[in-house]
Amino acid sequence: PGAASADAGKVVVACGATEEWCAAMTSVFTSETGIPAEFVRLSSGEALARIKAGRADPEFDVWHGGPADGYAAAADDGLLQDYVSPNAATIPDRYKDRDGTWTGVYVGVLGFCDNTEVLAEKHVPAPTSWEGLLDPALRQNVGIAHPATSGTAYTALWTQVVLHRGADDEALAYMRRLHPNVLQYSKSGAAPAQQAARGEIGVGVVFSHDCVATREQGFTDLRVTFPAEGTGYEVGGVALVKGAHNVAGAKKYIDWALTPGAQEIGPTVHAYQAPTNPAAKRSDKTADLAALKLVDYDSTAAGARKLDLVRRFDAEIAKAPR
Amino acid sequence: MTDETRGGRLHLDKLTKAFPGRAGAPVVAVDTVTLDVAPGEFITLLGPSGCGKTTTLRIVAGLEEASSGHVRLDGEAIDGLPPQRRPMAMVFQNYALFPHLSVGENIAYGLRTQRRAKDETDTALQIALTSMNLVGLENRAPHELSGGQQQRVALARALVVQPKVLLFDEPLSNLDAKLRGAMRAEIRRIQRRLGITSLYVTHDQDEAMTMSDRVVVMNRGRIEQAATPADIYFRPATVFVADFIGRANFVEVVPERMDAGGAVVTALGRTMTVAARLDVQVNAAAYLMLRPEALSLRPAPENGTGSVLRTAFHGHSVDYEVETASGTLLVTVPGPDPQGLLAEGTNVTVGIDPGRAYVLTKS
Amino acid sequence: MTDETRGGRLHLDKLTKAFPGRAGAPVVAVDTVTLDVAPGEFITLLGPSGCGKTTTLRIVAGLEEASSGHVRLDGEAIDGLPPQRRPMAMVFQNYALFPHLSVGENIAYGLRTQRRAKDETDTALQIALTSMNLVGLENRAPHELSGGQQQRVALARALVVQPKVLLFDEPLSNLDAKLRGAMRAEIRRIQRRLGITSLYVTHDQDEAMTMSDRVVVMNRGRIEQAATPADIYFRPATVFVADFIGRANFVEVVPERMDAGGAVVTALGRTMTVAARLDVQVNAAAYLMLRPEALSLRPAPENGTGSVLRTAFHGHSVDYEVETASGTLLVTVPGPDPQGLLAEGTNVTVGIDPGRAYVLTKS
Amino acid sequence: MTALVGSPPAQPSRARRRRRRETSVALAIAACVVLVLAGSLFPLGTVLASALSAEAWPRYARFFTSPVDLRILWNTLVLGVLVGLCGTAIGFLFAFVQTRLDVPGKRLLHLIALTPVVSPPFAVATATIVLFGRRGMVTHDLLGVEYDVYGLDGLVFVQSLSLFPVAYLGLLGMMRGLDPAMEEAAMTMGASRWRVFRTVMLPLLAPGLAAPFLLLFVEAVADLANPLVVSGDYTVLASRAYLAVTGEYDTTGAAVYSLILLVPSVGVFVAQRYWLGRKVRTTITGRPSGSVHPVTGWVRWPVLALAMLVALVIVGLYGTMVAGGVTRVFGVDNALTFTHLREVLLGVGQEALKDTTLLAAIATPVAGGFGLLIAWLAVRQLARTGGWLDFAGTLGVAVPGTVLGIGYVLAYRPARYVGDLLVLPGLVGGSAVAGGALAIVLAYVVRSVPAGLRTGTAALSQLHPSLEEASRNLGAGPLRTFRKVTLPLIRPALLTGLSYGFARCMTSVSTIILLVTPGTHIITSQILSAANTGRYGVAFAYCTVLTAIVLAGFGVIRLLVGRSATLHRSPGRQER
Ligand SMILES: Nc1ncnc2c1ncn2[C@@H]1O[C@H](COP(=O)(O)OP(=O)(O)OP(=O)(O)O)[C@@H](O)[C@H]1O
Ligand SMILES: Nc1ncnc2c1ncn2[C@@H]1O[C@H](COP(=O)(O)OP(=O)(O)OP(=O)(O)O)[C@@H](O)[C@H]1O
Ligand SMILES: [Fe+3]
Ligand SMILES: [Mg+2]
Ligand SMILES: [Mg+2]
Repeated sequence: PGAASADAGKVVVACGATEEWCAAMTSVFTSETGIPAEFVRLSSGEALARIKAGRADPEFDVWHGGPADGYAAAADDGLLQDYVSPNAATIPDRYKDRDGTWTGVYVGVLGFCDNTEVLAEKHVPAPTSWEGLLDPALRQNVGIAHPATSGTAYTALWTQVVLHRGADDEALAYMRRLHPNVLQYSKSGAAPAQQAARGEIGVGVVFSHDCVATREQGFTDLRVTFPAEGTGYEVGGVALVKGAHNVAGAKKYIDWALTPGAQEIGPTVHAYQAPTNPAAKRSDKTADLAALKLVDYDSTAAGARKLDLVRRFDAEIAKAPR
Repeated sequence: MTDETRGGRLHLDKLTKAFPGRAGAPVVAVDTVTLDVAPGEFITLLGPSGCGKTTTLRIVAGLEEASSGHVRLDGEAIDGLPPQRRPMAMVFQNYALFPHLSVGENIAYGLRTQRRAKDETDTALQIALTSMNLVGLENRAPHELSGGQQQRVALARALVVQPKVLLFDEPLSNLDAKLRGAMRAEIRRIQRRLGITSLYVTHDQDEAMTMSDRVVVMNRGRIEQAATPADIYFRPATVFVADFIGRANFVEVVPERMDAGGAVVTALGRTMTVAARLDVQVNAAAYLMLRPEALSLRPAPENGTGSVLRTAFHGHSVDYEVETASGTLLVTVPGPDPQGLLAEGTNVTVGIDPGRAYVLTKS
Repeated sequence: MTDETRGGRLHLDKLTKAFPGRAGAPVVAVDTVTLDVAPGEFITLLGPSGCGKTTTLRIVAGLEEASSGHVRLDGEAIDGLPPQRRPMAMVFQNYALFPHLSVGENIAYGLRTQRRAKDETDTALQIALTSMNLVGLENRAPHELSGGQQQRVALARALVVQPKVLLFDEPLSNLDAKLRGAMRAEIRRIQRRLGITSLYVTHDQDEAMTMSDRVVVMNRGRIEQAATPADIYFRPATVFVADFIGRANFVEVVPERMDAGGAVVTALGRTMTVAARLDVQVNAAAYLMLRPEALSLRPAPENGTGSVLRTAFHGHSVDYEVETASGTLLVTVPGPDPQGLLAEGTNVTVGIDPGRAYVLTKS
Repeated sequence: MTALVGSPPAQPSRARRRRRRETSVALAIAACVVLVLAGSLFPLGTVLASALSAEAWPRYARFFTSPVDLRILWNTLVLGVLVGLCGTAIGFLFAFVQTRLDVPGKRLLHLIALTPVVSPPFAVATATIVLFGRRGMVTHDLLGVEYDVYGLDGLVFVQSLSLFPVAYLGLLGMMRGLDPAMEEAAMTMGASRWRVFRTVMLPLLAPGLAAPFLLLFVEAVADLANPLVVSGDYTVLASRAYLAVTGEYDTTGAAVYSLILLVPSVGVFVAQRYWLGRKVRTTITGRPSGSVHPVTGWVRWPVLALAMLVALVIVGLYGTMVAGGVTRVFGVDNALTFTHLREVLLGVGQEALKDTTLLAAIATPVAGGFGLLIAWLAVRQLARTGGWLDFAGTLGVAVPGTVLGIGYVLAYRPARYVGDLLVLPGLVGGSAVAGGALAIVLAYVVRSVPAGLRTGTAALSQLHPSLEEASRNLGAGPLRTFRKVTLPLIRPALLTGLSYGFARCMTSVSTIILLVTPGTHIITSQILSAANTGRYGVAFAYCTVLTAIVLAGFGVIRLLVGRSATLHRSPGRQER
C-alpha cells in the first residue's frame, strides 16, 4: 500500500466496473497517453458515499463505470463537474446526459439468460418475449432480482412501465402475473445468471453481458434471448468529479474512455457490455444494439419514480404467496 | 450398636486399583484391601494424603472400577453395577450440592429420580427437613446457606434415599473447628438412629477416633491396622499407626524378658513391665511408645532427666519438648496452672506411666 | 522477644471499612479497629468467619481502602500508598504462587521487580532457598511441590523482599494437621530470627495460641480482646472470647463478695474464691467460666453431682458430657487410662479447680 | 467448595478501587478509551447523527408503519434467535463429544470444529448452494430432491456452521471446568446418565449456554455476506442497510436501518450483563473432585454420528471450496485446472494477498493486546464503568460492517480543521495519511478486538485475583503485574484471541470495501468482485489461499505466543 498524496500528474479513478476491467482500462490509458492512472473499485453507492465525504478535498478525479442513475444522484448532490468531451459528439444522445454531466461508455441490455438443458427438461421453448416468460410451465423457474436492491431488476420493472405506456398499475400487474414463476427475488442483479448457470432455474432476467460472462466460465448450457416487445438497458457512465485535483488528466481520461479503442477493451476482460461509440468494433459476444428493439428509456424519469414503484412492488407483489 | 439395623453388610475382598502412572509405571492406589463391615457399623478410613482412602470409597460407590478384587453387599458381588444402581449414597467433601436447585429440590433429587409418588416425596422431604433442622430453608439456594447448613443438606440428600450404605469423603474438612465438632456428633447420632452401614474417609485422626466403631488406618494403599479407636491408640500395630494417630515418642529398647504384663524394658533410667505387641521378641531391638500425655514433668533443680527445650501453650494443655539422653521427648501437661508454666531451659525429671506405654517391633 | 529487630511499628488507628451491601444497607466489615503492633511482634487476628480479619489485613496491605481511619508505619500514615509501594509482604491462604514461574522465579519475583543487580538477586535467592530448605527445588513448577513445600515457597517469596511487616492470611488452613503443626513452628522460628513485625490471620484458636505474642480476638468487625495467649485463655474479657478460645462451661453465679483472690461464688454445691474480671460486681448475675480440663470426675455410686451423658474418646484425652443440676458440663480427662474409661450413665462427682476458674460479667 | 460459589472469584468489587488511580492504569484506560472512541464510537456517531437528523425522522415513522420493513425486522430477529439456538446446539454437541464421550477420533473432530473460524466470505454460502441447492451435488444429484436452500433455512444453516466454533470453544472450557462431583453425586443417588444430563449438566451449563447464544445472535444479525448469497427472498436488516447504500445511494436510510439493528444487539448485551451477572454460576475455584465418567454405552454412537454428520458437512463445504478453486467449474466441468490458482497466486491476486496479510499482521497484535487490556480493565480495574468499556469494545462486531465502513468514510475522509489548523488529516482514501492504510488497520483492529476481549474476559474471571494481588504486594505496579503475571496466565485466551482476530481481519468484507485505496488491494474485495461476475472458480481459489494463509497465521501466532504453561485449575496451588 501507500500511494503518494495529490500527484497532479496522476489520474485517480473511482471505478464501478469489474476489478479486471478497471485494471485494464487504467493501464491501457497510461500506456497510450503516458499519464499515470490508478483506480479504486467501488460500487455506485460506495463511490457516491466516498465522493460525498471527500467533497472538500476529493481523492478521485474521474468516476468511471456504474449505471447512470448513480451519476444522476451524484449530480443532484453537486458532486460532478459538467464536462462535454469533444469525443462525446459521436455518442448517440440516448447514451449521454443532456447537460453533459456524464457520458455513456457502455450499454448493458436486459435479456433472458436461458438454461437450455433445464428448458428442455421442462419442455419449454426459450422465451423470446415478456409474455413468454409467463408460461405456467416455468413455474418457480424464473430468476429476477428485487428492484429495491438491484438496478438490473429496476430496469426490468421500468421497462414494463414503458411497455405499458407509463401505466404503473399495468406494469405492476405484469409483475404480479410473473410472480408465481419467480423462484425468488435475489439481492444481486447478476445472481439469476448464476442460478440459471447451475440449473436452479430455467430463465434468469439479467443484463445479457452477465449471462455471456457466466457462460464464458464454462456453463455451456446458457443462451441469451431477448424479448421481442422491446427491452430495457442501462448506460454505464463516465464523469468528472467536481474539484478534482487533476482536471486536465481527468478530461484526457474521459476523452480517451469515449474512443473506440477504449471501448473495445471490455470483451478482452470478460466484460461484454455493448460500446456506446458506434465506431467501436463489436465483439461477437456482445449484444448488437442495432439488431435489438430497445425501449425508450428515460433514466431521469425512472429515477424519479423509483421509490414509489419499489414500495408498491414490495407491498403488492413480493410478499404475495406463489 | 444401633437402634434399628437396616444397613447392609459390606465386604471388600482383596480390592486393588492401579492407575496408569505418568511415567509408564502404574500407581497402585489401593493394594489388596480386605475389610468386612457389619450392618450398621461406622468405619473410618484414615491415612495420610494419597494413601488410597478416596479411591477405596469410590470403588465401593462404583465410581471407579477396581483392577481386581470384589465388593460384596449382603453377600452378593456388585462389581458390575453402575453407581446409580447401587443402594448407596455418598456425601462429598465439597458437598456437591446442585447450585441450580433449591435446598428442597436438592434433598428430593434422589426421590424424584426414583419416581416416587409426589405426596410420598413430600412427606419424606418434610421428615428430612425436620430431622436435619432445616425447616424454613427449603426454598433457599445452596449458596445462601452457611457451611454447616450446606453440610446438613448434603447429608439429608444422601439419607433420604434410604441407602444401605452411606459413604463419606472428608465431609467436614471444609468446616471450621467449632462447626466440625458439632457436625461430627450430629452425623454419628443420625447414623446410629438409622443404623446405616457407613464408610467414612478422613485424614483427621481426631475425627476418626471420636466417631468410629472401628478405624482403618491405611498407608500406601494397604491397611496397616483395622481396630477400635482405643486399640488403635493404645495398641498400635505399627510405628506408622502409632505415629499417625496422635503423637508419640519412641524410645529404643531391648526387651529383657516377657512376663504376664508384657515386656520388661528399661528406659529413662527405669525398668518396668509394659504391655507389648505379640510379635515383640526378647533381646531384639524394639520401640517403647510413649504418648506425650503418658509422661509427666517435675522440676528437678539437680539430677533431672532432661531440660525444657521449647514450650507451646495451647490453653487446655502445654506441650514441652524436653531434651533427654533418649532424645527429645514431647510431654503434654494437661490443664496447666496459669501460674505454673515451666520456662524454657528448666531442668526437669520425666516420669513415665507404664500402664499407658506400649512396646512394638521396630520393623 | 526477637534476636534482631528490623520490623516496623504498625499502628491501626480507628480503621473502619463498610462495603456496599446487597440490599442497600452497607456491610460494616471492620469497625473502628485500633491496634498498636510493636516492631518484631507477632500478632494474630482470630475470630469466626466473616468477622473482618481478612479485610483488616487487606487494608494494611493496601489492597483495600479503609472507609475511615489510618494505617501508620513507623509513625507515618501510609493510607495513600498503593500496595506495591508499601514495605510489606503477604502470604496468601492459597499461596498465590505464580503457576507459570518456577520456584526460583517465584521467590525472586519481588527482587526482579525492584530491579536489583543480578548477582545480588542470585545471592538472596540462594540464601532464601537454603534457609527455607528448598535447595534443589528451584526449577520445579509450583504444582510439582507438596503442600508444605508450596507453603515454604510462598513464605520465602514474601521474606526475600525484606519487608518491614509480614502479613499472613490463614496460610496453613489448606494443610493437613501434621504439616500444619510443623509449619507453625517453622514460621514462628523464622519470624523470630528476622524480627519482622507480623500480622497473622487465622480462625484456628490453637494456631493463634501457640504462635502469637498477642492474640486479637475479633467479632463482627470489632476487637473483643487483645492480649497474650495465657490472658486470653485464662482471663477472657467476654463470654464470646471464652467460648471462642478453647471450650468453656458457663455456670451462672451471683458473687457474694469480693476478696483479695477475686469473687466468692457458689457452684456445684461448693463455695470458693475465684479470680474475676474487674467489672464483675457483687450481687449481680455473673458467669463462672470452667474450662473442661479444670474439672475432674470421680465415680460416685451415690450422691454424685451428675451422670455421664456421652463420652468421646480422643486418644490423648476423653471428653465426658456430664448432666448436672447446673446444666450439662463438658469435662476433659487427660491421659486416660485404657482401662479406666467411664461408661455412659455412670454417676459421678464433678470436682472444680478454683485456681483455674474465672468469673466474668454476663454482658 | 467448588461449584458452589455465589459469584465468580473475579468480582471487581473484591479489589475495591482506590480513588486515586495509578498513572499507568490511567494511561491504559486512556489508550483504550481513545481506541474505542476513534475506532467505533466516533465513526458510528457520525453515521447515527444522520440516523437521528431531522431528515431521518420521517424514516422511522415509515419503517414502523411499513409492513415490509417490519417484516425485515422480524426476519432479522428470527434469524438471530435461530442461529443462536442452532449454533449453540452444534457447539454443545461438539463440546459434549469432546468432554463426555468415550469415542475414537475426537482430536480430528476438534480440528474440524475449528475450521469454520476461518470462514472466507461467500465461500461457505456458495459451497452450500453448490452442494445443497436446487441442483446441489448432494441434494439433487445424490438424493434426487430439488431442495430450495435460499431463504431462512439456508441462511440459518450457513451461519450456524460458520459461527458455531465460538460457542464450541466457550462450552468446551465450561464443560471441562464443570465439577464432576455434581454428576457423581447425582449418579450415587440413582440417576441414570440421561437423567444426570437433563437435571444436572444442562441446568448447570445454562448460563454458559446463554453467553454463546447471545454472541451468535449478535453476529448473525450483523452478518452481511451470507445473506447476500443465500437469503433469497428473506431480507434482513444488515443486508437491507448494505443495499440501501449500494442500490439506493441512501446513506441515511442505511443509518436508520443500522440504528434499528443496534437496538436488539444492544439489548442482548444489556440483558447478558443483567441476567447472567446475577445468576449463580459454577466457577472453578478449588480442586475438582472426582473424575469425569465418559459415556460408554450404545448411546454414544448416535451422538457421535450426529457430530460426524456435522463434521462431514463442514468438510464437504470446505472441500467444495478447495475443489472449486482447482476445477474449471466444480459440479459442471470438473476438469482439473490451475488457472484460477495461478491468477490468485501469480496474477492480479498476488498484491491483494500481500497487502491484506501485511495489514492484518499489523492489526492482529494491536487488536489482541487491546482486547485483553480492555478485558483486564473491565474485570479488574473498573468496577462500575468497566461494563461500558467492554460494551464499547464489542461494538465492532455488533454493528453491520457496512455501517461502520460508512462511518469511517464520513468521519475520516475529510480532513478536520479547527479554524485553519489541521487537527486530523484525512485517514481514508489514497490521498490520506499512509495511503489510507491507517484507516484500514484501525477498522481491522476494531473488528477483531472483540475476539480477544471475550476470551480474555472469560479467562480472567477464572483467574483468582490473589495472584495479581500477590504481585502488587511484592512491589510490582499494576501494568507490570499485567505483563508479568496476568498475561502469561491467560495466554490461551491471548492465543485464541489473536487467532480469531487474525481470521476476522483476513475475512472482513463490508467495512473494508469502503476503505480500499488505489494502493491497497484486499483479498475479500477481490473475492466479492469475482463472485459478482460469476467467476466462482477464482473466488474459490481466493478463499482457498486465504484459508491457507489464515491457518499458517495460526501457526505463526502459536509459535510467537508460545505454548501455554500447564495451568492447574486451582491457581497458585495444586492439591494433590
Ligand atoms: N485418576 C487417577 N489417575 C492416576 N492416579 C490417581 C488417580 N486418582 C488417584 N490417583 C493416585 O492414587 C493414589 C491414591 O489417591 P486417593 O485420592 O485415593 O488418596 P486419598 O487417600 O483420598 O488422599 P487425600 O487425603 O489427599 O484425599 C494417589 O497417589 C493418587 O495420586
Ligand atoms: N468485597 C466485599 N463486598 C461486600 N462485602 C464484603 C466484601 N469483602 C468482605 N465482605 C464482608 O465483610 C465481612 C468481613 O469479611 P472478611 O473477609 O474480612 O472476613 P474474615 O474474618 O476474613 O472471614 P473468613 O474467616 O471467612 O475468611 C463479611 O461479612 C463479608 O461478607
Ligand atoms: Fe480450616
Ligand atoms: Mg481423598
Ligand atoms: Mg478471611
